Amino acid sequence: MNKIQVITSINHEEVEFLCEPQETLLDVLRETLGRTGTKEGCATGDCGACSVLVDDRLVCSCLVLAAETGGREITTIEGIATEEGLHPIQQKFLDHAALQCGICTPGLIIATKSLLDRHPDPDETTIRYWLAGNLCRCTGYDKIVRAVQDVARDLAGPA
Amino acid sequence: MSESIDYKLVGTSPVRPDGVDKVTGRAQYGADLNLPNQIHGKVLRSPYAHARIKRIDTSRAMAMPGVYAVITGEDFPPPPEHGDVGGEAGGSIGDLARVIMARDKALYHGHAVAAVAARSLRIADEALAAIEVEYEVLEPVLDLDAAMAPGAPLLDENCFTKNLPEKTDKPSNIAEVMVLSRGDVDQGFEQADVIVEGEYRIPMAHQGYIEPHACIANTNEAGQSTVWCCTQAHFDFRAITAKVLNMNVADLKFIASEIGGGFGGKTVVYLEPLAVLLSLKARRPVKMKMTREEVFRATGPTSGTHCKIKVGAKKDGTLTAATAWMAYEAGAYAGSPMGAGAMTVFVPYDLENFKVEGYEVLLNKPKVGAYRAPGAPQSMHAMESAMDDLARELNMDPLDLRLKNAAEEGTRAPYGPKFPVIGLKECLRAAKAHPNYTRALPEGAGRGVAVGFWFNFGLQSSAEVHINENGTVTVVEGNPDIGGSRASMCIMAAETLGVPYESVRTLIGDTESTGFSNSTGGSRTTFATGMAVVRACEDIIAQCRARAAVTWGIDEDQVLWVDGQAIPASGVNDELKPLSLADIAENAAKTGGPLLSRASLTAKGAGPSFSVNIADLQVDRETGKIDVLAFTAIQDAGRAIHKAYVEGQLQGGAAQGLGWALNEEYIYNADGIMENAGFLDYRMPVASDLPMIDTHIVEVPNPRHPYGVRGVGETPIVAPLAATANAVRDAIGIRIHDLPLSPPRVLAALDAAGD
Amino acid sequence: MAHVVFPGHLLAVTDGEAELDVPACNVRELLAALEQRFPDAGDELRKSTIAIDGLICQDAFLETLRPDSEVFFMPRIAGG
Amino acid sequence: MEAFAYVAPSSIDEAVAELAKHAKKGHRAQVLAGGTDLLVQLRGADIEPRILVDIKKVAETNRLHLGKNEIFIGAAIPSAVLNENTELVELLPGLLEAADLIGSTQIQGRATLGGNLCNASPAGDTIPAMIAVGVSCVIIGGKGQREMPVEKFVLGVGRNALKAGEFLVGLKIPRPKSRSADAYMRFIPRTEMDIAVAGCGVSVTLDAKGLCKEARVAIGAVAPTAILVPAAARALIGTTLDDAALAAAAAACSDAASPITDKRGTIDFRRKVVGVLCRRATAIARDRALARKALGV
Repeated sequence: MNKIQVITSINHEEVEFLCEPQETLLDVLRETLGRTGTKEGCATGDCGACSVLVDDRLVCSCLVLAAETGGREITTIEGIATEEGLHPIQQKFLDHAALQCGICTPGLIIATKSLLDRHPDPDETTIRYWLAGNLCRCTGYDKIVRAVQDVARDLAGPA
Repeated sequence: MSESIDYKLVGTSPVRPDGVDKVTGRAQYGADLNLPNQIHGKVLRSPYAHARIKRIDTSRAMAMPGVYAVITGEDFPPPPEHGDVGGEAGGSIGDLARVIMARDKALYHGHAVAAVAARSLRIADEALAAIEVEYEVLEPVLDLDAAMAPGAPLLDENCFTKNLPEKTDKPSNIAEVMVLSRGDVDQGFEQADVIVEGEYRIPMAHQGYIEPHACIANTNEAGQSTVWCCTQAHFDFRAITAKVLNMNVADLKFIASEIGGGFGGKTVVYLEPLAVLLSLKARRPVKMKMTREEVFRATGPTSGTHCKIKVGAKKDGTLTAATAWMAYEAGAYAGSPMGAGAMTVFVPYDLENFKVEGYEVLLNKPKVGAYRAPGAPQSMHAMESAMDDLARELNMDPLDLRLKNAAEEGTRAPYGPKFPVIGLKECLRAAKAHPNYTRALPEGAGRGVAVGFWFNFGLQSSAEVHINENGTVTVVEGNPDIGGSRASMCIMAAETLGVPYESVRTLIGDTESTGFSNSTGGSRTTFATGMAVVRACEDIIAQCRARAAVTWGIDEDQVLWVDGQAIPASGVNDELKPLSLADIAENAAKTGGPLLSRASLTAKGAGPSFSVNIADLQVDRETGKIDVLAFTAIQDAGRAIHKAYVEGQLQGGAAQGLGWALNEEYIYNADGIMENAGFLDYRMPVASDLPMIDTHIVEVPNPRHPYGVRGVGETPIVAPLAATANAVRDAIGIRIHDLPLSPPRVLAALDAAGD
Repeated sequence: MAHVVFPGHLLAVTDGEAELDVPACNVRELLAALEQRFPDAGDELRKSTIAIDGLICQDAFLETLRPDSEVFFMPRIAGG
Repeated sequence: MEAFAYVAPSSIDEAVAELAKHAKKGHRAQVLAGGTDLLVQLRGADIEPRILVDIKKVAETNRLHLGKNEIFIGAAIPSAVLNENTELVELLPGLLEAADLIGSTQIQGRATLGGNLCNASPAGDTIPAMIAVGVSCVIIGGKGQREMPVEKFVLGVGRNALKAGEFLVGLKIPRPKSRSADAYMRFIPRTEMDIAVAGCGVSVTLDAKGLCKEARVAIGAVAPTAILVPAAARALIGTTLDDAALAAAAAACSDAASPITDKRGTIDFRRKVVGVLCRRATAIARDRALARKALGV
């Protein structure tokens, strides 16, 4: 097997790995690099559990070849919190009980970050359509949407 | 009814103790563990829905470099002849053994016929392709009518219908019949002023948990195996794996990973015995995970059904008689929720005359598994639709019609016993009083209501409570946390002990490190395991009072436990300074050693839980597409321990019920191959499909639980089916009997009505 | 003396008897008495969920029965 | 060919050379742009090894140019990037709506117009929208560059006009004339994440009085390929795009459809709904064109 060497950056840290040409970024994150915070729900781009940011663009890591990621900046769920603690999105998901089983949560948090980076003050419809690619089977989305609204309110600061 | 009690923590919504790991990606789910030297297992699945397996040749696969083990049905001990699957999933262990690995017949497309373990997934796939299977393809039986018809091809020549009045020696695809009746229905219908009838069909539907099944088994040369897996029931998984492989339970250790959803679907064993056996042969850890497609094709969805309902009532709305005929798809092997369907169909109502006839039918589809309130959504969809039709005929408010006939404490349930304290009328009144019930609808929109129900369960639970040396509390129990149950356990422990929520942590023990518990299912965890936790905490309090008594040198009965500390009974020994849990723990070495307690029980008296749902929706008359405008879930929780997670259960169940009502279904082609085995075409609701889901928690406490818990997980999925169908009826004036209410079906109904 | 009621699906193993009174102080005694009377029924009865005076028990055995207790045998129920 | 390989040429010449090399050897080479269809195929139905030629590093496939007379959209530009270009969205709202409908936000970040077109699914959302606005495909191969209209490019289910060694570099679109506008609508059972059960792209140009002087109507998911429906256009031209004209165009679309019954919809349903979509999309295109007319653009 002709393995390909890739040097990329994951959560602002240079990472080097070998991959097969048809391996996906999800495969490499989970199996080669042990970053299992990114989840696999379908491997066909239909559930969003494997959402990551590639150069700040929201994508399903199951639909990105690992070989394509050389020189890119990849953000995974493991890179969302900082030394100061949880990211506000993570905290609001907890405060609002916006997760039950939690398997979709990493993908939803990444997707929410991408949403708020682009639309800091989204209305409910914008939130729901932005997150439509992230399936959650436990919550009915209600508390997730409320958590996102609450983060947005906080980011907007006191009126 | 019950006096209001001021709890400090019960009914609040603190952050769950396992939360940070779940929002940072640290929490380990079924597929997240990798072991040194591990290899990968994959399953070869039948390409036919019905076929005799004539020969399997694994020699080419076994000879491939990188392949460590290949197994087929021949590598398993004969399926056990006796015994049922305990508690949850239903069916016999022998049949489950055949689901895990087909023996002489493949009974559905996707049925496991062989498995391999190899160095990489790619090699495993190549090895699967190298296994030669010779099939004799048989005609598949794919729907209830065909399966029940005389002369239908038989799935099992040794299946003789159970519970017939006369024993039969003619094999049949009808595995079981069941009749429930009371009174005289003919006479009851004679007394009726109005009679409505309907015939309803619902296709098979899947739980749709986002995490595919996954496990890793590490079996040593002595045949001892450690299995890590995502499961709702690691103790039950251990038991089944032991029976299917004829192993000693003591040689199996099951560790429950975090679990990415189950809804009943992860009470059933599929991969674990394969992984244990492959690992034994390969002498390496074997990891197995299903693809999403395998989850759809080869795990246990819930029954497709066919129900016929007839209900009669007097002009004032009093029900006089009702009959139901229902057939439930069991899939390839017996064991379906038909019994629960039959028991729940008329359960909300005080009915003097009724008859329910139920059939459980084998066909060439996967063996059904448990899915949230198994059996009830289908049968209650039929009855609650008929009740809506009846209310229209009688020109009565649909909630008033239900209130008029609603069961209450002392009403005889259709399944026999009298109801204990229940909250159906409270839910109906709450619905009537809810602003969402009277809010004006947009032009052309419709509103529907329906009632839901589940028995709720008890079963066995164990719990231990350890007091750490600084007075913090560790609760250990054996129920995988699927939706925040650790937080509920912490609340109940902290409330009972009188300590802050933050000082309690709850762990889920593996099968070697804590006592037996049945599954996280049937809405039993907060009820039964919670009861064990409370009892163990009460034992800790008793111990603390004894420790305080010896510390102070006074009698134990002179010590009270108030707000998390031992205090002397009032009036005497007032000079003694209260001893907190931390004080007692710190001094434990001198007063008898570490503080720990445990409780184990078979919980009785789970409280039945009723719900009422209100659905508002709009129908696009040109395309048949339904837009859900508002949804209100009202349910009797007994007592909500963690309020937000109770609301979450109501909202999640509503979303699943709406999905089932609107678009979800197993679509089969003529060969018995599911055509939509993926999230693209098995259309579960996405965020933009749903509105906010309003909840209203009714609390009629269950006297059998220390905090009044009934259990809340099952009931929420029941009412949305009929509430949606009734709202469509309201919006377009047409009763559509079958689900899902997908756009082509709705548009066809509109066209047929000449719209 | 408990009043015992069998649902329709059990009548095949109870010789068609739907209701009867059985002298028993607890479920263990009740099951033993029923098994003696209906030798084919033992397995089915022991697998059943039992409701005693409205209280549903999945694994009933030691529960005490009052002289006027009502005992219903129900199919075992699955749960999600 | 024994194994997979991945190459990412950085120029058109390199890409052409790469494709030519494999074509000559008879090896299977497949062009990778967004990969949202290709990677799913690699996991499922089509697992045979091949050479994956990633064209995203070729500058021309990423070029977006809004010229005076012509717009060029590189074949590898993700839909999300296109939709962030407000000028483009204003010029071709229908085409961009179609691009915006392909999958989730995640898919948007990868999926390209070029990929949607080359994948040649009967239900590809952007194809009817492209036909409606008269898109030409810019194809490059060993023998140089050629162009052809989209409606000729798609040959059948999953089949396109690319020859071995060729790839799609980009799309050329005539800049919409004054008082013109386009619209695209599709039908799916949910609000997102589904494949179109029927789709309709429309573009109209009004004259100074507000009469429709040019129109193109294309429908998708109701035939083996997306098709242009000249009869629908004829029903619109010369009218004020009033209800009667819209109804006539809708009927023409229903007539032109030759759908199948499958897991996503029935023949009857698709035939009816494609007419409804035509009517609704035409009304949107008309209103947009009227708004432009009012603004004098």
